[in-house]
Amino acid sequence: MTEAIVGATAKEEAIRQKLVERFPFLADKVRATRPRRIFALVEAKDFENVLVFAIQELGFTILCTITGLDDGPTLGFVYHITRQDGITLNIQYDVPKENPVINTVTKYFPPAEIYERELIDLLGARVEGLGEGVRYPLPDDWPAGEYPLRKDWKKKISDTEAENA
Amino acid sequence: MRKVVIPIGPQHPALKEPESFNVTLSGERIMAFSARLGYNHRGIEKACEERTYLQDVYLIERICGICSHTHSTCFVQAVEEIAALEVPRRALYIRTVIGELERIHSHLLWLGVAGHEVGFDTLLMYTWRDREVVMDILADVTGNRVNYGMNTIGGVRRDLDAAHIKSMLKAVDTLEDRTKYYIQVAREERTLIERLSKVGTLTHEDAVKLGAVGPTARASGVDRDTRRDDPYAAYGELDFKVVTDDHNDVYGRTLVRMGELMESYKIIRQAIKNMPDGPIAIKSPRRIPAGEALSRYEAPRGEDVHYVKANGTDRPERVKVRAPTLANLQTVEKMLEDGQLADLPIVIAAIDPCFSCTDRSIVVRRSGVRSKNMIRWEDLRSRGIEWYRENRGIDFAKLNRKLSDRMR
Amino acid sequence: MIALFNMLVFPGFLFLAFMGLACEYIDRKLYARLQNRVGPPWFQPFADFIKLAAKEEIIPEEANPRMFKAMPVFAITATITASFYIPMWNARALLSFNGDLIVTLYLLTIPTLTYFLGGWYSTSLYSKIGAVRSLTQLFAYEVPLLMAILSPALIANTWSLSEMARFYNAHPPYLLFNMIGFAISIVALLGKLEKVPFDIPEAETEIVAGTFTEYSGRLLAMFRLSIDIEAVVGSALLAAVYLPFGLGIGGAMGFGLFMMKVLLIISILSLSRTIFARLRIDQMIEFCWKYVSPFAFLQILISLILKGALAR
Amino acid sequence: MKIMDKMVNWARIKSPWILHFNTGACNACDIEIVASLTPRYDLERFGVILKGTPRHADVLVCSGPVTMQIKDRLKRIYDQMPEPKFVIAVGSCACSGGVFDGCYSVESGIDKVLPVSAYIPGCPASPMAIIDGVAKLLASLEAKEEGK
Repeated sequence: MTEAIVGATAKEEAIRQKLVERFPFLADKVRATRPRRIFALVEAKDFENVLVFAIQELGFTILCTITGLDDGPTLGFVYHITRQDGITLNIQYDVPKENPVINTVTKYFPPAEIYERELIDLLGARVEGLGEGVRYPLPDDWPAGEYPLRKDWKKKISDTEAENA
Repeated sequence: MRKVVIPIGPQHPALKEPESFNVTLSGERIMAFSARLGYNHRGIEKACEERTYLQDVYLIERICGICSHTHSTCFVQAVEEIAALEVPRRALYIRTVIGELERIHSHLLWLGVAGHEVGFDTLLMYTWRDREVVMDILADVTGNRVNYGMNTIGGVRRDLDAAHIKSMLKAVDTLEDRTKYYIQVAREERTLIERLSKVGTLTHEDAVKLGAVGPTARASGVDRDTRRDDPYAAYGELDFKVVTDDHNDVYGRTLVRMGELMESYKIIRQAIKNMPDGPIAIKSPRRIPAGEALSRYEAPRGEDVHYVKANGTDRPERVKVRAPTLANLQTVEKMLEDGQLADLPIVIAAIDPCFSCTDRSIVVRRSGVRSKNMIRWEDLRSRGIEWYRENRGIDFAKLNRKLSDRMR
Repeated sequence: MIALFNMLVFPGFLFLAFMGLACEYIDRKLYARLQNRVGPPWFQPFADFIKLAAKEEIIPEEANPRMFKAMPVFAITATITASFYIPMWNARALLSFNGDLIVTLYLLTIPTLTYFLGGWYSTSLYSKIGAVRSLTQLFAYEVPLLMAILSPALIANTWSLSEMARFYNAHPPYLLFNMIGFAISIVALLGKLEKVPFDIPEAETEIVAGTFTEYSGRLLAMFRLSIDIEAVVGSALLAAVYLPFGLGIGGAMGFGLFMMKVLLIISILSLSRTIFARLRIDQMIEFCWKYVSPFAFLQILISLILKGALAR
Repeated sequence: MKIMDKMVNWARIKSPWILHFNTGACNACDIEIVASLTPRYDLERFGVILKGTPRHADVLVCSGPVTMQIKDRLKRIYDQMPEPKFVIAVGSCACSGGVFDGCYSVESGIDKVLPVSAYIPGCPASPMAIIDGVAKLLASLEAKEEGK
């Protein structure tokens, strides 16, 4: 992308201004790396109103996906939301690994349910407000308490070998 | 009417891939529908964290057989963005051409499978015969019919010489009038129209609310196409029309996909005509500086999203892949409301599901010595039979005895 | 003795079985060529039949073994007995009495009932749905078929196939009035043999293999053979009712002419298999009651008017 | 009864009906299997038909490393097939787990779960390779028959 080197264009700056003006504590936390990409790091407690602000005022109505990160002591959750003209806002917040509780965003984005189920299965996050549902993507007979995406999780030998070892 | 629960899949002639749906029927009407995925769960994301970036390109290409160039381009774009590499424009153009060729072969494949789902096997045979034309071009340009291995971090691994371009243009011409013939068939063949229209309807609001992407959304009037909204590779400098339709049903999706085929031919001709000269790749550092990037690509099925986080070493910290089918799958439940059992295969096929993309997620290399020991066949069978007795209450033991005494 | 020979060998079981398999080969080869594929070699249906006969057959646990095994046998016997009443190449059929037309049509519907019972007794979900579908389809195409075949009988005012054939052989111009009936019975034959536009009971992509899901080995071989023979007998019936010219010639010429007629009808069936998509069950019933039945009434009307004109 | 055996064996070789089962593959091999049934390669020349139900099939064509979840289904499908049955593993994933070898959720290869009669390598195995594999399986049947 040739423009990647040039850096953010005017539109991204405008959004950055609006965000910082609305949430002063975000001043140094929002950066537009390249055209149509804005990354923001927020506290877990402010995440909800930043998200609502982004959806209502800034028009980020489409959820691409939710990424779960394992940064050692904390679990990071990045919400990628975008809008019609292609600008994508990625809001990340961290949650201590001991009690990784996040609340669901299915109110704003109905399709978020399956992404959140994936976080539950693979990162061990506990999502408040998400009802019962089909397990995704691990098999049913997967031992509980095993979260493969965690850095410290190493694979034990597969159960068929375990039987015969 | 007594309700009947029909298990469809994971092995079913209509679904080329393993996923299992439980459909509650009363008579022929579909009452409830629940999908159970994860059968294709090989776990690629965590495997990526075990491998270097270059090995990852090889692995990510095998996420899905039909859209392998999609995933590898998406991943490579994200890594180039983090490392701030200046990719030569000729490489961008070559990526665009290969991407469009893949879209052509994927849409032709889908058209055939849709015909097969509806019992119109002649369409399958004709479209797949014409698809061989594209596969030959891809084979002699990239060396392999599928999983082309064209992309590397910082550019492309093979160049297009004059012979390739000539044969490509000839192929595009023959394919163009074949597609015109299929558009005419789709417009005139009464039974095909009968089976496709007013089936799996998805209104505009539902498409937006449920986050449908790609042709499934565009057939319900949602005017979103990542190639135009968030241009990557060489799409910024090419002009093409985004095909939308307002039939809101499977017939609309067929027309959208065929319209996109015609657009792809236009894009390929433009890209070849003003393809700049110059190098096709630049040297990329082994260690990618710390950073994160999100790259979006318009796969034949919809918008494919890759998120890569680098930590300065030669292995990615995190790779997240969101395949288009995961987004479209949420809409299937809405489409099947008071549909008929006979429509189920065509509605599922209409979103052109690719479950190999959807289940890629997490795996870790096996620790300890790699022990290769064969499991005796009888233990496997008896273990399977036990599992089925308690879980499903089906006793295969009697069947076993019948089989074993017949074998004696 | 001669009757036994006729029954078992010549126009009976063996001949029909071979002709059924040959017609299946022609059907599959034409279907493949129309899709410009190479298509199977000539001995394919025979190889399929022998292989299936030698395969082990599994009877599902809950299925009632006696009925499960009996269904294919009923299907084959019904179709073969139906063939004794049809005047194939010499003017008189093997057995003929006044009213054998009704018996033939009745015998040709028994296989559909055996598919239903076979599917119902194999207690698998898919075959139950397939069985119910084949019954609903039966009601849709059976009425037009009966009307279409009875109208020529009205003109010839006899209920026996052989007399009808002789009547039309005597004065061929009346044949032209039956052409609508011919078209309707082709459509109905498609439904009866479950060929593509109406192969809803064993829709491969929806309900795996419909009624035949649980069948394997010898039973499946017999069921497939019964479908092939039904195709031959059905087209022979149509040939006898609608194209009875040149019936009297007998000998090699007559046999050749009969083969020509059957091949013509078989190729029409496989042509329709290529160009149509499979209809849904409700669309199929709607099509049959909205378009096919009114034409059948029209055909009966025409033959009544003609009978009136003829009587004077 | 020698002739009967010879005829039955000839029939078995001339009409192998296949049942396709994707055990967690990236569906490149599945597309190539279906592609080998279409006009350009046309497996029907050898009498091969794609069948939907295990009851009708002789040859189980599997593609993909067997994932944990699908392992039981694979065994169940194999159990449901009537007796003279064979298994063909298509693609390097099915032969040895391929690029996913050694992953916890993957059994790395069909032969860990079922006795496999023919392996077709390739990622994906091209239609020509698949046809060659089927032909070799049929030839091996003939040889085994003469050998007996």
